[in-house]
Amino acid sequence: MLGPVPPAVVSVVAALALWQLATSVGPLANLSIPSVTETAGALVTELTSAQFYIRLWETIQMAVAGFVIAMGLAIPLGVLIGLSRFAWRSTKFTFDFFKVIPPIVIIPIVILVLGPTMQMGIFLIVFTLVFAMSIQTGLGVRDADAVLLETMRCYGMSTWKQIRYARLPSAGPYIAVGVRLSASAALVVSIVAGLIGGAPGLGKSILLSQASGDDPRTFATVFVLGVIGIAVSRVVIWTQRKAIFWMPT
Amino acid sequence: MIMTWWRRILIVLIGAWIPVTIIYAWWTLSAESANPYFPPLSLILERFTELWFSQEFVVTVFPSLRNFILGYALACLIGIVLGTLIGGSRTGIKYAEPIIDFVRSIPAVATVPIFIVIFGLDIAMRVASITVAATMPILIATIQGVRSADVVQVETARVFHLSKSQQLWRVRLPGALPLIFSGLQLGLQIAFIVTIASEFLGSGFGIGSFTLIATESFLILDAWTGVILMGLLGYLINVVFDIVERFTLRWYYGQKKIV
Amino acid sequence: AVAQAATDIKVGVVAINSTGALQYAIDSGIFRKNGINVTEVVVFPAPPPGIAAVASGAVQFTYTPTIPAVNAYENAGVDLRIVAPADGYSRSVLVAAKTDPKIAAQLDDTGVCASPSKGINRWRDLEELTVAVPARGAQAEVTIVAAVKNDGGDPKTIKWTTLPPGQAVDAVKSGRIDAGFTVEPFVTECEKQGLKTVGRPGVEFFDTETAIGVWVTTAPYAKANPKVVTGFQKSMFEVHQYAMKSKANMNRVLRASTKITEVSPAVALAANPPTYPLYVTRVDVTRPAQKMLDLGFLSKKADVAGLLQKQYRPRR
Amino acid sequence: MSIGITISDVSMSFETPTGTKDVLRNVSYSVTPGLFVAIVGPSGVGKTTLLRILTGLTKPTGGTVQVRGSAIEGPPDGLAVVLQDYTRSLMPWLTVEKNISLPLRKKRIAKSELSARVRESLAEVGLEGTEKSYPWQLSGGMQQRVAIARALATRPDLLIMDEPFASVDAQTRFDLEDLVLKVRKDFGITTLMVTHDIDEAVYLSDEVVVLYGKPAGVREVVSVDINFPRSQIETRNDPRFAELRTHVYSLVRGLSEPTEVV
Amino acid sequence: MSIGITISDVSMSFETPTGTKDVLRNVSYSVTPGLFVAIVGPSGVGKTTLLRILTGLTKPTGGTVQVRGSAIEGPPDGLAVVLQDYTRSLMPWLTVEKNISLPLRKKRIAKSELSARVRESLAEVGLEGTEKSYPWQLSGGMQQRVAIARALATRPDLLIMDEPFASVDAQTRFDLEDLVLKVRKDFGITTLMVTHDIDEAVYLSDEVVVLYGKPAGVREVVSVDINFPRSQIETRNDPRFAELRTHVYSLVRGLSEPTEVV
Ligand SMILES: Nc1ncnc2c1ncn2[C@@H]1O[C@H](COP(=O)(O)OP(=O)(O)OP(=O)(O)O)[C@@H](O)[C@H]1O
Ligand SMILES: Nc1ncnc2c1ncn2[C@@H]1O[C@H](COP(=O)(O)OP(=O)(O)OP(=O)(O)O)[C@@H](O)[C@H]1O
Ligand SMILES: [Mg+2]
Ligand SMILES: [Mg+2]
Repeated sequence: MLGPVPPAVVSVVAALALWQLATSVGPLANLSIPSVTETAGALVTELTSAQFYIRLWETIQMAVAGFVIAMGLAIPLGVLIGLSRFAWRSTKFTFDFFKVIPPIVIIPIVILVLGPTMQMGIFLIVFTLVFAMSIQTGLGVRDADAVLLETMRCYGMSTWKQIRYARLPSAGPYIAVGVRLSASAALVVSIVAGLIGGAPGLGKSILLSQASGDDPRTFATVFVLGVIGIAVSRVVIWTQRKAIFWMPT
Repeated sequence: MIMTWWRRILIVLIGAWIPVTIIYAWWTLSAESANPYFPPLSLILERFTELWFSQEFVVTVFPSLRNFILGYALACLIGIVLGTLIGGSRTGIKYAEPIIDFVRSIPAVATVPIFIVIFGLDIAMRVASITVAATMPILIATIQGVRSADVVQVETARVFHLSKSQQLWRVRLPGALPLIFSGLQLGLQIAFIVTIASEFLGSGFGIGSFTLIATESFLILDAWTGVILMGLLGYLINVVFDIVERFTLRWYYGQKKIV
Repeated sequence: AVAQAATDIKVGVVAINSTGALQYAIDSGIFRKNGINVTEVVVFPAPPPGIAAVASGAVQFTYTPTIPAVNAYENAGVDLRIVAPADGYSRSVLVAAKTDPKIAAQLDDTGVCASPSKGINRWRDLEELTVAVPARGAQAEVTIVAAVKNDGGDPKTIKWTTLPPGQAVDAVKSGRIDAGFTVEPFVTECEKQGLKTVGRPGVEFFDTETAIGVWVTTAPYAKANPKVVTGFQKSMFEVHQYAMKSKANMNRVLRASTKITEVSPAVALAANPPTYPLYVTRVDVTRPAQKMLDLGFLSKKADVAGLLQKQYRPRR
Repeated sequence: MSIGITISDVSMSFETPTGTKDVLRNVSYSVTPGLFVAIVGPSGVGKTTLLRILTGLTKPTGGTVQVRGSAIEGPPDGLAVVLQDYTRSLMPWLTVEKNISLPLRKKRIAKSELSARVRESLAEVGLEGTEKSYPWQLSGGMQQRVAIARALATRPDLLIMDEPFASVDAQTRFDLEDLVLKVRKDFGITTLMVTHDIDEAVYLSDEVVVLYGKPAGVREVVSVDINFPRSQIETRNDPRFAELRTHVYSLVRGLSEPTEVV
Repeated sequence: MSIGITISDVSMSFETPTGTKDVLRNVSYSVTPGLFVAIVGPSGVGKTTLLRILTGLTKPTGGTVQVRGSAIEGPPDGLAVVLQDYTRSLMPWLTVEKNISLPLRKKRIAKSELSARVRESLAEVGLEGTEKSYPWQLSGGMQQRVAIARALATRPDLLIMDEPFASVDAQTRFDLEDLVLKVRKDFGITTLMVTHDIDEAVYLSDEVVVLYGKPAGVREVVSVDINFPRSQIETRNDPRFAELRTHVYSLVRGLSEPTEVV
């Protein structure tokens, strides 16, 4: 017996069909944009090369390290600026200023200091994520239920306990949104670091395939990124469901 | 709360101490710099006044700002409307989420060729890429917010026979607004970044294009002024955003402060 | 050979097949023999980040065409030193190519692709049209401007836009731009798609220069590590000599290039083989600089003499 | 107009990590259209659970509920409710006025009539002049009264209230009780109300349903045979009233055995 | 041990879009240490606002509050509260047990003693066996009792409760009243409690503070001169009890003028 088809599969298949249609008869036909079948061929080639896995591993390392460092900085910082008006106001200008500076713009500067290395990629990821994520966490921390907080204050509970038992759980949905976006942003920035700054990883594959006009290979790599993106989101959502179990749905 | 004049000044002072410290440190550390990539801040500022306190400012900033506003406004609309619709239906979420996650994980550099083919190299392409990128955080925050609506509020709406769409637009959506605004804020950042990045391809207008050309022609001072201008613009855009947010969410802030 | 401790270096490149020489020198032990151990070849998408990397010491040598090197040296004051040639033209062929497009096609792997329906037949037809280059103010733009000017057109009226070479053909085909700068294999692709190659701007631009692409390092590094610089120069000299000696040698070098570019060997061998000069001469630097000044890409007269490091010449 | 409800053999249990928790077992009861029914029982017995089943918000794990003669599928038409968790049932982003008019929107009432009705129902619960306030600017009791005003403003056929007067003072409570009685008389609404105040239950209702036990069942349905209209002073001084309240009280405490009192 | 509170000339007003809303004006009153004080008044008069000022959560716009002889800066040590909005005062992500033990943690109580105390206080409010439940799995009245259990488990010096028995049935209410009296007797806690039930106010307290007016002031402080220990049956049958409750009731309604009843 066939089980029910998971919606994710249905959606992906539908999207692929649309793509194939667009590149065979639709608006993308007769251009260098490859079709699904061409891409699939290139994907098979990629998947059978050791190089691909080395780069994939580099990308994942870079993205994970950047993501973890960024979250490790941003969440405590976000709690701080969410708790203290002084901290919030102090950092407002600085954060708003830095968070809109695109990673691509500062790549030449970062290369200068860190070189075209994995560290550079990690730095770029941290730089891109940390400000926005701090603000996001701060907003979540402010969202804690006032009655709950007042109760805790009445019982003389320490600030730490208020954070641990009221602020963080309430910030849950905010952090979840931030984490989901950050996780895929980390992936994207790690690619950009390779594509523009010469950092290792799958970005280099895209750089090379673009330079040599190997579009199916470009798309195959992009496809892999998309699939990783789905996987990452699944993990984040799953974790979030476990963590926000009390929300009766 | 009535804002007395000294309170206002105090708030400005609090907001200023970190930037002032950074600028001071930068100024002193770079004063003697011989590194061509890190010129003295004094030179950068000199160049900044020269470049941007002129008509050049309008000519350069206007195209960027126009694209940004168009793209972001579209993203807000699409993100909130689509997010509410998707968030309001369990099956909607299941089918839409993989696609959203897939699209989000693709670097714009890879999708731009497709955009160029579809939209050309003019405003349409730029606005489209801004919209697509900035819609994602708004969409996700809206879905999350609409989905985690207060159970009692939704039940109230149900027993009073608000239609499904009323439940969605009048109860779930407003309740989700605080979270949606956080998504809008993230979207704002992304929209601005993509505004800049989209100028790296195509016609030589806008602040991103200016900065890129400067970098590629090794006009390092110009590039630095471009980066500073971006930051300042980003900040100003955020100020406007904050005002809108304060107004829309006054019930929320009132409730948080007082209860 | 005397066993000596090799110095570790990293080298920056862009993904073009002329970097095969570097890779071949690594693989065949030429570097090792000259006391150098290349630990990593870093691929940059364009010369400017490579120059930034060399300026910071993240890599010790990097590939760049002469034009960005002059830009960096003049505009930003990056204290670069051109140590060795990377690719270029043979002078006699260059002269022949000026009149014969067939020869030009074999010499120069860049081209400007345009739609024939737009009535673009020669350089000055580009006036007032939209033309794409990979980066503003860099090699492609400078050379196209020179070509248009030479042809009696006014390059100031051109509307520039930036697109990677790989996307220019599609953009021309779909009518989004009127013409675009591309490199092989897209020049071939351009013609395959029924589009027209207006010309080879490199051939137009360079007259007697023989080195177009060069290897650079920074002055402080060159000063502190004369032995390494000499070793590098010597290695490149040897591999260039080797590559130019025979077709078979060249093919070996091209095969090595696929390690960097990751294209299939068949594709690499099908392309026009690069020309590898042995030295960078003064005119290789001063002429482009002068033209850049004339065309308005530099604001003051360039003093580029200092840019050129003393070249390696084997003792007879 | 008014609605009859038939509850047949309704059971409800919750799955908890420590096992299944049976809350209601085989509850059967028929609500005659137009009657005022009070539901009483110890805290945690299952009153709210039963009400939620009647509003169609929760599906029982066993048994059926019929409203207007057909099985319940969701909140029946013409229903208005006051939930126990009243603070959370008001929308914090809407003013009091807008909160009350929210369920009225779809009824296609003219703008002027709408605001008149909002003002009127606010006045009935003693909250004149709070139209423009937000719920969180009001005291607990005031919020509860807004929830009551919202329910009444819809002119329901079926009114279900879960401890609607828990947070108001004695005087206001008396006023609200009389308001509910008046509304019920004027419009013939079927009314179900959970209350902890047994005097109140007897004072207001035609029948008092006593829930008791774990899992809970209907211990007894006490008919309140005191004539309408009732009055706070006279009715409460009626000896029959005293008799009934004593009886209900002992039922709730689980002291006396259910008996037919009629 | 027990705490005295001096309220001097406290005023409170809120800024609203429609203007300033004066809620309290010149409230002065001294709470003698160890006394049980009930605060009564019509819905929306300002009882919760006054309690919030006493807990140090809100700063009054005028006047001062002294606790243990020094001006209040925030919630005083040894305070325990049951807020009016009890559902929102429990942490939905913690079990009942954890909710109760959270404020105890810092008191360095041994693990075993801790869980014993949690179990004990749950038993006192009649919630044995709910340790592992989450608040949202409990009925309204049960949640309110969890909040009470949490307050009692801390063995406070000062207990402030805002309508703590609003959602429980009559029998449980009596039990809880007696529980509060017992705890107060055993530990000599100063207790302030807002209630709408005037019988309850009189039954429990040494003094009943009646708030009245817009803006509200202390209309009268009624001393309850009935001896402790009190009993649900005897005390409530005491003629003095009837006298007092009638007096307080008419004060709350704004009918009788304040008089010295002692
Ligand atoms: N944040 C606020 N903004 C404006 N007005 C407020 C605010 N909080 C309370 N009030 C007003 O203060 C008055 C007193 O409120 P409070 O909650 O103290 O009443 P209460 O006596 O506890 O009433 P109840 O018995 O109904 O709980 C009310 O009229 C209320 O509208
Ligand atoms: N979601 C749930 N999961 C597990 N148990 C639940 C859930 N909801 C309610 N219960 C249990 O069902 C029983 C009845 O709850 P209900 O709210 O109906 O009581 P109630 O009679 O309204 O009490 P109260 O007068 O205190 O409001 C309680 O024991 C409660 O613990
Ligand atoms: Mg209940
Ligand atoms: Mg109150």
